[in-house]
Amino acid sequence: MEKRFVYMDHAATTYTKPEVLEAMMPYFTEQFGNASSIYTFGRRSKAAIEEAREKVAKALNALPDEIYFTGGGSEADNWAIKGVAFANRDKGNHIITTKIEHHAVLHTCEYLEKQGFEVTYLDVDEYGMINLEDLKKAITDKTILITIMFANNEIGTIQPIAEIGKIARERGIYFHTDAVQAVGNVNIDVKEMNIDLLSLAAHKFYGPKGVGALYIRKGVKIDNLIHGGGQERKRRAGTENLPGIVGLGKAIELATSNIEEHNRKIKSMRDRLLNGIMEKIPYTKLNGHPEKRLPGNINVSFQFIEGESLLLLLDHYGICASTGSACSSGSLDPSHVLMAIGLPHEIAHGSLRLSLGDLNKEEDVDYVLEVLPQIVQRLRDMSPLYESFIKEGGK
Amino acid sequence: MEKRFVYMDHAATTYTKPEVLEAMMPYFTEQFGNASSIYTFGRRSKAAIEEAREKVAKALNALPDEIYFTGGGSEADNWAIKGVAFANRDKGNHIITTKIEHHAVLHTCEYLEKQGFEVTYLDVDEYGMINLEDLKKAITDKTILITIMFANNEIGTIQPIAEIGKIARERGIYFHTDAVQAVGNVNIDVKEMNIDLLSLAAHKFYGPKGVGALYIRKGVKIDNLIHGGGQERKRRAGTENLPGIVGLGKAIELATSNIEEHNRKIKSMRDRLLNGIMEKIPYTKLNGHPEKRLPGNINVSFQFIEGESLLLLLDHYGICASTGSACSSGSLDPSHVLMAIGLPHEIAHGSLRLSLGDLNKEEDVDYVLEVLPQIVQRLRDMSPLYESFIKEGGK
Amino acid sequence: MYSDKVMDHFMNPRNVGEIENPDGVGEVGNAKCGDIMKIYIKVENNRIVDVKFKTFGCGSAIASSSMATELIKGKTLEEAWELTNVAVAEALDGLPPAKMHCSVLAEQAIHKAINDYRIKNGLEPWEDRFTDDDDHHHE
Amino acid sequence: MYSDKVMDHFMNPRNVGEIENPDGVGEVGNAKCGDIMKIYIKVENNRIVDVKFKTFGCGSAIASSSMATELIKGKTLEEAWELTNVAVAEALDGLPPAKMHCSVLAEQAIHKAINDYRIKNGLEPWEDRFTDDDDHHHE
Ligand SMILES: Cc1ncc(COP(=O)(O)O)c(C=O)c1O
Ligand SMILES: Cc1ncc(COP(=O)(O)O)c(C=O)c1O
Repeated sequence: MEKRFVYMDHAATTYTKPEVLEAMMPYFTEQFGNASSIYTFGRRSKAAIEEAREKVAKALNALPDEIYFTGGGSEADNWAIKGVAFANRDKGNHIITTKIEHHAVLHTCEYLEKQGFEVTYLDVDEYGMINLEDLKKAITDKTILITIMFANNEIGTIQPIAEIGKIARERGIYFHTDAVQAVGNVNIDVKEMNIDLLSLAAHKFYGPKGVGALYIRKGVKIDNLIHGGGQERKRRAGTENLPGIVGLGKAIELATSNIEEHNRKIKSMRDRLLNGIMEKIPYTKLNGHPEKRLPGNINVSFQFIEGESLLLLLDHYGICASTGSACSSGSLDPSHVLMAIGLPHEIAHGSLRLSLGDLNKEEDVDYVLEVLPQIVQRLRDMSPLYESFIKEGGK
Repeated sequence: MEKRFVYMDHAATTYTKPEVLEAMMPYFTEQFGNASSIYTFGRRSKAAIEEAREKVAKALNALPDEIYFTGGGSEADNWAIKGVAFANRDKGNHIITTKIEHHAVLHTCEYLEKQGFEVTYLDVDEYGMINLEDLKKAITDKTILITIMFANNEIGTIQPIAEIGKIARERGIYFHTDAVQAVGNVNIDVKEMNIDLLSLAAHKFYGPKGVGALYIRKGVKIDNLIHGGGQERKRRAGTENLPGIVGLGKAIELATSNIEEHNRKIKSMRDRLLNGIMEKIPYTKLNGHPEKRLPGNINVSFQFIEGESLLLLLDHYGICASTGSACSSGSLDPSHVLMAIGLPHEIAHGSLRLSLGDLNKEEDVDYVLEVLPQIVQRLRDMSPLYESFIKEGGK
Repeated sequence: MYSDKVMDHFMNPRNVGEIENPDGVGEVGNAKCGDIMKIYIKVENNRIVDVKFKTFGCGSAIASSSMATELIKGKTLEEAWELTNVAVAEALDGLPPAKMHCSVLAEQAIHKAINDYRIKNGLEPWEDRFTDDDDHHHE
Repeated sequence: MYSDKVMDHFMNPRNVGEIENPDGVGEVGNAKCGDIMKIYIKVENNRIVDVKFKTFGCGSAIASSSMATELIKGKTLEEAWELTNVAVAEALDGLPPAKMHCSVLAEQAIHKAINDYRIKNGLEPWEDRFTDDDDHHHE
């Protein structure tokens, strides 16, 4: 078996596609003019930004004037949530979210709690799905914002966004969705789904790092997060990240131009890998929803072993992956998402996320199916938990 | 006279130098791994970021652990000011700044006023200099932050930063300086100058747009601005802008490696251009400090004409420049900086900023000296103000 | 930002200059706001036989002056009076929203020049649809 | 992140396994926190003649087990008892701060195994410098 480099961490970040980088290139050293300047050289930069804005709008079925570029997904989440919270404080101080949001949402909500807001963190079921009845019950006359992620970054579960949007719209409550993991993997229509605000980040769909966008429906009352110059129609200050924005535009165009075909390919590799893992490795559990999940996402827990050591061994074989184990992040507790779907600590510690994407080939699947079972067995052979389990007759 | 392309708007933004872009290139499509991941491929990205951090630290005489990367200069300003204000509210609610700050500082201060903070906006003299006695007098026992820009983006005036730092340190008040225009043009030593926080943006010193940094002295109490993941030692969430950060590191290394030599060259072109303008064009006033100014900055006001039309004509001749006229920004009032140094509205409307930098050659100076006097005369010939002035005998 | 028409009239403004002994002069705007427009007319048989302008202001102020003077040249005073700022802006293929006030200035300057002529000739000045808001011509 | 020594002991752990009929066994940690370390010793003439371990945990937990077992092999019980977590970490060319607790686990597991041997042999157990804080071994 020859050692390969297998990147199965697309959910963490993707490479910037050569076509995207090519589109960006003129805007570094040549067409670098400030988009706010009135001379021709600046207006050309402006035109490039507006073209990118149109592409983002098209991908979401929004209007170009509803798209605001940011420095990334986290900034977009922070802006949406803090911006709406502070601008609508006179209407109420209650926010509804879930227990499985990304930290960019969760920590923002926790910060708002310190500022006098009240936050309901909805439970999810064993698959990571929220319950719409729970959501309805959580709404009070002080609720000003519902923020629920489109698709989960760890377990891949996709929420019933259109239904949530409908509930929010009927009650006159703003609905923000963190779609950082969804763009390019799921069809998104902000109008049809009644989404008021939506965050995205280019580096999750083969665009560059350090640039994202926030969709803000026309009419939504929101404060600025970054004050200063009049860029982004006076809503997000700072000299525009011209090449980054152009890259985001190109990347979203590519990523949303043929979602079905793209997903079919990724999903077929993913399913073969998942089935192979479940077949070859006993005492393995799939985390997340069996069907309503991102096409490239696998999240499994291997009993009796710990995730960080698994990642290190995978790395030794050239495989890039991720885990929800605490030991990998240096924190005390395993992933809040795995806890929220009810996994016991030791099962959460043994989790592995493989996220497939455009860098993967069928050979990668073969390779992982060859390497992973050996590695898991090797760690189990070292594990006192496995020893007891076997001694007790593998109950 | 052959038409040239002459870029004299380096203070607005610079091109990304080819060496900088080259340093960034591997981090888009090849070495794109997430810097927070534990596999080798991610750790290499981490190492590249830490190398950039060391370069920034070295340029400022700070420690690497005191450097935090951001999405630009405006974000750094917002973070420094809001972060210190909210984290130290128990100590006081008073902030001191100046009337000539960039909007990223001014509008942030205005926002804080709405949140119950009190802000003193110091006056400046006709050259744009603050008065240290005014500063001392403005300090109260509620003062928690002094934020004064290192060098002004419009008129180029450089403040007595070390003296301000000394005053602030003696009184135990945090001192932030917006050094977005200063980096690469002025020697900066945060330790010697007693600077507690300092903002910078890569695209002002031949690095990429969309990335900046905030220096936060060890021990400074500051809240986060962007909450979320544990990046940047838990202080600035968001997947790191890997190529951007690498570019910033390379750019600051280049820009600060030979400031004296670089400035001598830029300054000599600038002085020749300025002297030529003053000689050839009557009724012209230099704005800003005659000596204590950025090496590439020229800011002049031409009586009887308006800046936007001047820019359009310059653009016609391929010259990129900037003005403090209201008409260029679409706002009612001319630049707050020109107002603060006491210019009457009509003189402020007739201002022109030429900011020289590495894209300029001596031929550019010749060209501007040929074109500009003609253009100014052409506009004056159209101006009813000039007409009256001449009729009244050119008093 | 600006249409080609605006740029053409800015780069090659028509009717720039003064008229010696004009029959009417109208000056509006002020230096504080960044625009002053001064229009000179020569009137024969109730018709504007010559018109010149001088303008201190931005590109669209100059283009609006140029276009407005073109549009009233050869017209009767009544016809010239009917020229609205919107017509000036349309003739320029549009102006950015923040610059519409420039076309308003042009209309006002023409009205002022015509009324100046009327007053000089002992006629009642016509009533302007704008109140005299020179100091606040920006919207 | 990890030193080459840590990676070597993680990739090629020494003394992995069980001892049939061990003279002493020590198990510390718990699955909730993500680390369990189990050490088996064979004692002859007050000397550790064989030692094996099984570990559920991260890379540094496995490397610490491997290094610690190497360091006590062939040592007297008194010598083995003196092995501190810092010595284990140093022998590994250091551990990341967040991972120092893994070396603590190794020290504790050895102490537990030695005391298990002492108790089985009717001897007084030695006193550990740690209180029994298995549930909170993370710092
Ligand atoms: C003095 C000063 N501060 C702050 C900024 C804001 O930086 P950025 O536009 O990169 O956010 C600028 C430039 O625009 C500036 O010149
Ligand atoms: C669901 C989700 N939200 C938000 C983010 C934050 O995006 P960024 O790291 O680009 O700021 C991420 C990725 O890190 C994510 O997966």
